[in-house]
Amino acid sequence: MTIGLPQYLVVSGVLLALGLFAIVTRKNAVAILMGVELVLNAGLLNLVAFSRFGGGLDGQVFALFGIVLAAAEAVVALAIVLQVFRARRSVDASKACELKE
Amino acid sequence: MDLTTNSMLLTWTVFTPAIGLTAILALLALRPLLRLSQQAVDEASRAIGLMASLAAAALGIALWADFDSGTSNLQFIHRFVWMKSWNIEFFIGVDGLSLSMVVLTGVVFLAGAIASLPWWGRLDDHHPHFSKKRVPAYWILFLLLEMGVLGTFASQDFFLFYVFWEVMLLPMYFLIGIWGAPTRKDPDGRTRGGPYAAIKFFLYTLAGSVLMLLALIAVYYASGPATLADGSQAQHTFNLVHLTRQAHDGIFVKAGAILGIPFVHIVFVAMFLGFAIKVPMFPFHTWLPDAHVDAPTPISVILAGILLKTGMYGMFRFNLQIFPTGVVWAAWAIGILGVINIVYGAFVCMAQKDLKKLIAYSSVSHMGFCLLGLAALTPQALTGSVYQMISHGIVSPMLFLLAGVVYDRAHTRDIEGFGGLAQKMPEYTALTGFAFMASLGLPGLAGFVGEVLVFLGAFAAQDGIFRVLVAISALSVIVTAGYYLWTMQRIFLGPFNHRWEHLHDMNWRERLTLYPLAVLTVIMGVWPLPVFDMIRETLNTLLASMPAGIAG
Amino acid sequence: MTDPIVSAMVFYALAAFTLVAAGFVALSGNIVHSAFALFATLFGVAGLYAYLSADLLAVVQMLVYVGGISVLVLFAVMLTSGLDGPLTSNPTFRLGGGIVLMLAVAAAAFVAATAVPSGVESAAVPTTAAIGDALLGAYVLPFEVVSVVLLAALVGAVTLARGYKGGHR
Amino acid sequence: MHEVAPVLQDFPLLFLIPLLPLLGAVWNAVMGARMQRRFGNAAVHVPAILFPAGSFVISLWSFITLAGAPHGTSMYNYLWAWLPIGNLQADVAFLMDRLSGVMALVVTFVGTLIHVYSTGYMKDEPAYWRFFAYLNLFMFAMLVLVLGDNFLLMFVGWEGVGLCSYLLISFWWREREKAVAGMKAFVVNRVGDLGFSLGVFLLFWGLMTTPASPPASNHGQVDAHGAAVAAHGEEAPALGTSVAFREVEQILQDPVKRTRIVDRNVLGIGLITLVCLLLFVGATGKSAQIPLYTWLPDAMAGPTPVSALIHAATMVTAGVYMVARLHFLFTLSPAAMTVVATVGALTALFAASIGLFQNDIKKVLAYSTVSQLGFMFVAVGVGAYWVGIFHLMTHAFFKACLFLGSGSVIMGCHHEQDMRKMGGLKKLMPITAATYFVSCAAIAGFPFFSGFFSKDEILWKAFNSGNILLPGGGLILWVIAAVAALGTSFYMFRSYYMTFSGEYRGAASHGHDVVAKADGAHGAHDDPHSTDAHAAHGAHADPHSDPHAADVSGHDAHGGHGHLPVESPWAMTSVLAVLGFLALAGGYVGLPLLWGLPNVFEAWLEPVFASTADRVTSAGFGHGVEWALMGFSIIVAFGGFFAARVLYKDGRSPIPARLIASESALVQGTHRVIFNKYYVDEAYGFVFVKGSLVLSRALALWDSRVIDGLVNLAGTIGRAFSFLQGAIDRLFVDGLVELVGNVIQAAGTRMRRVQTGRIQAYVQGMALGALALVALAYLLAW
Repeated sequence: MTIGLPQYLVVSGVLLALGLFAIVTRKNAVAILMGVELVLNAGLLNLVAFSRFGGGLDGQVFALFGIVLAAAEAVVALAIVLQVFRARRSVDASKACELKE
Repeated sequence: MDLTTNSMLLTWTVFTPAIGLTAILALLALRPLLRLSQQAVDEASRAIGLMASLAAAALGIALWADFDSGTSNLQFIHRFVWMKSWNIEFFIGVDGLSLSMVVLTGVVFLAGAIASLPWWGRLDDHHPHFSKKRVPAYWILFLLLEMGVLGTFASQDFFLFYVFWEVMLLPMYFLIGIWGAPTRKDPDGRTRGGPYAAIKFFLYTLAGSVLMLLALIAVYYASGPATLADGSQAQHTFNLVHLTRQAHDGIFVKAGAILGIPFVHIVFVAMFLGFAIKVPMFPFHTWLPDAHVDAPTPISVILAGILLKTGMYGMFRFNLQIFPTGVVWAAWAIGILGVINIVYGAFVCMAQKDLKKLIAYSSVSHMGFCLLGLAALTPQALTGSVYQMISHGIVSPMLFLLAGVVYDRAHTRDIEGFGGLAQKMPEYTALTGFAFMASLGLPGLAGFVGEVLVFLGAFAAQDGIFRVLVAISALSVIVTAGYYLWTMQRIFLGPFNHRWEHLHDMNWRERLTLYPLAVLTVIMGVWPLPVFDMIRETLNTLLASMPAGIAG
Repeated sequence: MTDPIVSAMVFYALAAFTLVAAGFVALSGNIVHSAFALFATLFGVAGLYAYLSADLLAVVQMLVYVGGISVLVLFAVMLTSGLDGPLTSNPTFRLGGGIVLMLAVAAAAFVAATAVPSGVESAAVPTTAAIGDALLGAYVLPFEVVSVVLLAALVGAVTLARGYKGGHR
Repeated sequence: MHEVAPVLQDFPLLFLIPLLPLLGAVWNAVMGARMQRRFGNAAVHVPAILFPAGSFVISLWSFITLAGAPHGTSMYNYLWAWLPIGNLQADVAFLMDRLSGVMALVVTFVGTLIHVYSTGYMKDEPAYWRFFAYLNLFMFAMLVLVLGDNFLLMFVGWEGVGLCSYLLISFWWREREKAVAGMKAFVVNRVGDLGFSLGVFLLFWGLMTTPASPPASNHGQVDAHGAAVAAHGEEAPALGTSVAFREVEQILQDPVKRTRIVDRNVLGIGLITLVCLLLFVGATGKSAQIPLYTWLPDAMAGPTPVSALIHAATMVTAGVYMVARLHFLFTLSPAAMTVVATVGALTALFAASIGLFQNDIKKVLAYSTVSQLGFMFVAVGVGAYWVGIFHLMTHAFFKACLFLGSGSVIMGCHHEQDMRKMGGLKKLMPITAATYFVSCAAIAGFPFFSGFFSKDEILWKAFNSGNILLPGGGLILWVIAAVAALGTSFYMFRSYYMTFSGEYRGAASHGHDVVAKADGAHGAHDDPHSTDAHAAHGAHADPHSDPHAADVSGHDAHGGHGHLPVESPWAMTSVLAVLGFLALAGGYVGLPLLWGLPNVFEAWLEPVFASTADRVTSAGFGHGVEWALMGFSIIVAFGGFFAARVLYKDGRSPIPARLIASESALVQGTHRVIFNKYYVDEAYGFVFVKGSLVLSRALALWDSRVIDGLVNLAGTIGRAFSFLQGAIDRLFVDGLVELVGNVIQAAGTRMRRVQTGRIQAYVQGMALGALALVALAYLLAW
């Protein structure tokens, strides 16, 4: 049974599910960022899979850009987390909820 | 008949008060600059006001001097397009009827102006005399009123007439409201006083002028094409001369019925009611006594002397000139209401306790003659009606000034409260007696000419009912004599009421207004010819426009 | 060309490896375990790229993600979790909601996957040159913009990390 | 009947006759007070007498030129057009024909005399100047009335004299009842004037609308309202429209026009008759006939010269002059003439009956004036116009003399007017007594006195008249007039004897206070209705009554000294003498034809009434009957004289007192009724005065409550409506808006809880949202 596009999509879907799960349920801010990474990778995987199956190279170029942006995003996010950590001595996301109503 | 501007004299007459007005305003504006004291400003505004009304009166006489009484078409025309989009022109001109009213306005306003001067020091402080209160404002409104009235009589454009009609209304409200009597509760608990009367007067007349506005618009849209002052062609017109010509060609008869009622009838009634309130005619007269009782003396002089005439003038100029068939159709109604005015007014006078209210109701009665004269539509009746307007315009100011004389001194107008005043104020008694005689129509004085002509004309009217109406209204001659002499008796004759020990006879300001009016009354009673010449041509043309068989 | 069965077997192995690692990232109670699991997941994904013959991408994935970001995350974990107690500071909460969400998304993925028509597989051709051309040809503008973004992120991260002169407010 | 075309000869000075008194009035009105203060009475009465005297001279001059002019000419003086409108041409023009000539002479002559008299009578009156100003004004008005050329100008004089009588009656206005009397006179006159003006209007309208030429085609019937139905085509030329007497007379002389107007009737009555009746109503108002006579007795409140001038000689005769002037109208309608004559006769009798019992000397004279005027109206009623005017002239003389005599008596007795407090003045005031007696003789009709000639002629003309529609023609009139004549002579001599004979009963001297007081007391408690006896049986009986004096005279003191009445100053007595002489000799101007002597007066007035002489028919009685009647009237005169003499001379006979005191209810009742003037005054007062007051009060109340109420109601309704609208606005419209606001706010607060601040919750939300979108897209696509 040849490996077609659906298989890749399933993989990225599961990856996406796990990433979301991590974001939603993790208390630790860094864990949330990890979840974000997973979701991003799911997306890129999809891009590449589609570029492979029918799409031109665009998918891969986008994936490239995607990787770069993910890097930038991670850097900034971690800087913020560090600041939060420095300010509160903890990175518990559920505690940092002063901005509520 | 060409309607191009041919003289500015009339414009000067109408707008001289406006010049006086602006002079006072300028004075007020410059006051801080010139560092004038309040006293100086008062004196100056009185002087300006007096000068303006004197000028207006003089110009009025000048108008009469070179008025050509041989023709009935308009003279001293000043006409230019005012609002092009609505074909409204500033068109003023004078024919016999308007001129008589303009001259009368000049005279009465002059008398009113003199009567508004303070009392030369005889004023006691706990009764603040109206002529010392807010003087510049008083004179501004006074001159505005004069301009409004002169404009009303001079305007030959329906819209302009309506504008001046409203201009005339506004200052009157303030003059009665502010300078009138303070608000008080009369014996049966109803609030009366200057403000109440002013509001009642204003709303009442405004209701009337609303009706007139509707009629004005209806007429405009039913009118035919006409040329404007600048030569351009207009679809409709407000111009009175054109409207009259078109009316006589039957344009309004062909106009569509409104609400199922023929056009002529409904517009006629609307306009008539607007004017009837001002006359005042029977059911709409209750504002007059209140307005007179609570207005200051010069204002009730002007109110009785002139403003009542604007109503009648309106009926002659609009109802009779544009809708002659309307007058014929409503002749019975006007006649009967006129007679009710006469007899009802006379009887109600008999029961009045307040001198000014009595004179007010007597005005209602005397204006009834004008209505009867208008309804009868014969040359004598119409001339009598106009003459009654003029003679009443001279006699009633005299009466109100006289009422003012006693009010300024005794601060009460209750007839029963006086008694034997002749002992203290002989000259005042003589003059009041003279005025009463003139008002009750003693032959040889002004009142009689109007009355006898109306009676004679109405008696000779085509329709039999007028003979009955004259017989009934002649009854008022007796009742009028009754209430005037009874008043004379209660106030002046009989034993002296020592409460009035402090009263003193007339001072120069009062004599200055009363004696000229008295002389005028005698002249108008004995030698009415010049006034007849003035109004003869106009009335002939009005009658000539009557449908066949009516002109008596 | 190698036998299709073998290639399928390779694919499945890669997929399973990646997903298990991802499962560790999401579900592990220990933050450090998660960090290392992240390493593995990223590594798996790079493999998949290779399988998809996207060779440049696989390499870049290895360089940027595995080399750079995961190390950075590790740093962050080490910096922030040492103080308040054991490294197990990775408690989960609202588990129920999360599982439901996961299952729903997974189901949606399955459905979407099956619905998508499998396009024809293009030839496994080295793509680096083509990507290079594309980067400096059609995609020159995004290329430049990305560089600006990177610079901004760099500067931002540095200022954030250094904190404020007067201490944090 | 020869047609006399009136020739107008211009006499430019004619307008001075009325103008001079006017100047006098104005002069005194303006300058009088000052002149009196500075120069005393003379400065006032000199101009006041000169001006009327001047107008007397001019009227005499005009009278003489008139006499010289051919028949039918009249002096004319046109001043200016007063009311020239349409076909009405009333202008200010004076005309003196023979009739108005006589009237002008009488007015100016008697007037001037009375002015002279007043200088004495009003000597110590503070408002001396005002009195003379009013008198001059009255002369002006009367002369305008007499010389007026048309109805309207006459009407000016007509009301002018009404005004002056008002001013003069309430001259002493300080007393309330004198002022009220003046007012009553004016208002009652005004009622008469109303009738007069309506008559003028009706005539003017009648002339204007009656087609002159008989209509050609149709029946030419004039419908009930008198509207000319005649020619449907062009308006038929009317009879002509004028208010001038001579023009109307000329119109009515044309037989065709006359028939057109005569057979025209309005409201069922003949037009001419209605006009005449209305004009006669004016006459009754002015000349105090039934029913409008009530003002004259009250007019006695004025000073006596006023009563003499206005209420005896001049003003009250205006009605008679008017009827005479309009003889061309009255002769056209026998019905109107009958009414005039009968009203005159009835008034004569009615007034005479009241006069019998009056105690106030001026009231007696007032009722006698009303009665004599009744006689004049009988004369003009039966068409004997010149007799009416003749009696008017002679009456002017002797009545003025009587009034002035009573004036000097009153002044003598210190303003006492009650005859019961006088008596015995013959000795104290000889001249007044003499002139009074002569005048009484004249009015009673003693032969060879002026009254005899004029009154006897009236009786004869009444008896012999053919115009009267009453059954038996003039007979009834004659009977009534004869009885009235008897009454006249009785009450006149009663007043003479009560005043001049016997002892002076006045509160004369201080010395005899006791008697005076007793006497005064006696007088005081005697209220009016118990003092006079009255002959119970019927009007015809020889009425004699007992003066109150009788029972007192017995023990009266011998006339005390001190303030006894003294003869009046020469100014007054000289006038009395002149008038007395005229009362005696005035009659010789109009001697009866019976005696074959030339009747100057009738000849003088004949041309004026020539145009209608043919319509005045006589019953055709011969000279024999005339002699008999003359004899009868002499008997009547002396009968009245002797009866009065017996009963009242020196207060001797007890009959009057006994009759008054008699118990019989009938006598008491009738006496009280007659003494109180048949309660006519009270009836008028109640019906008209009170009635109009009640009506006016009701109307005033209705006006202020209902009509004003409606206006205020409109105001309150407006306010209520606007309040209602305000409430609606506040509750509904506003309410809705607030509702919306509240809903949103509530929703907002609930939504707020979603912002938990936890990032994962947001991500979860987003994920779910995305998931939902995918599902939706899938579903839609599927």
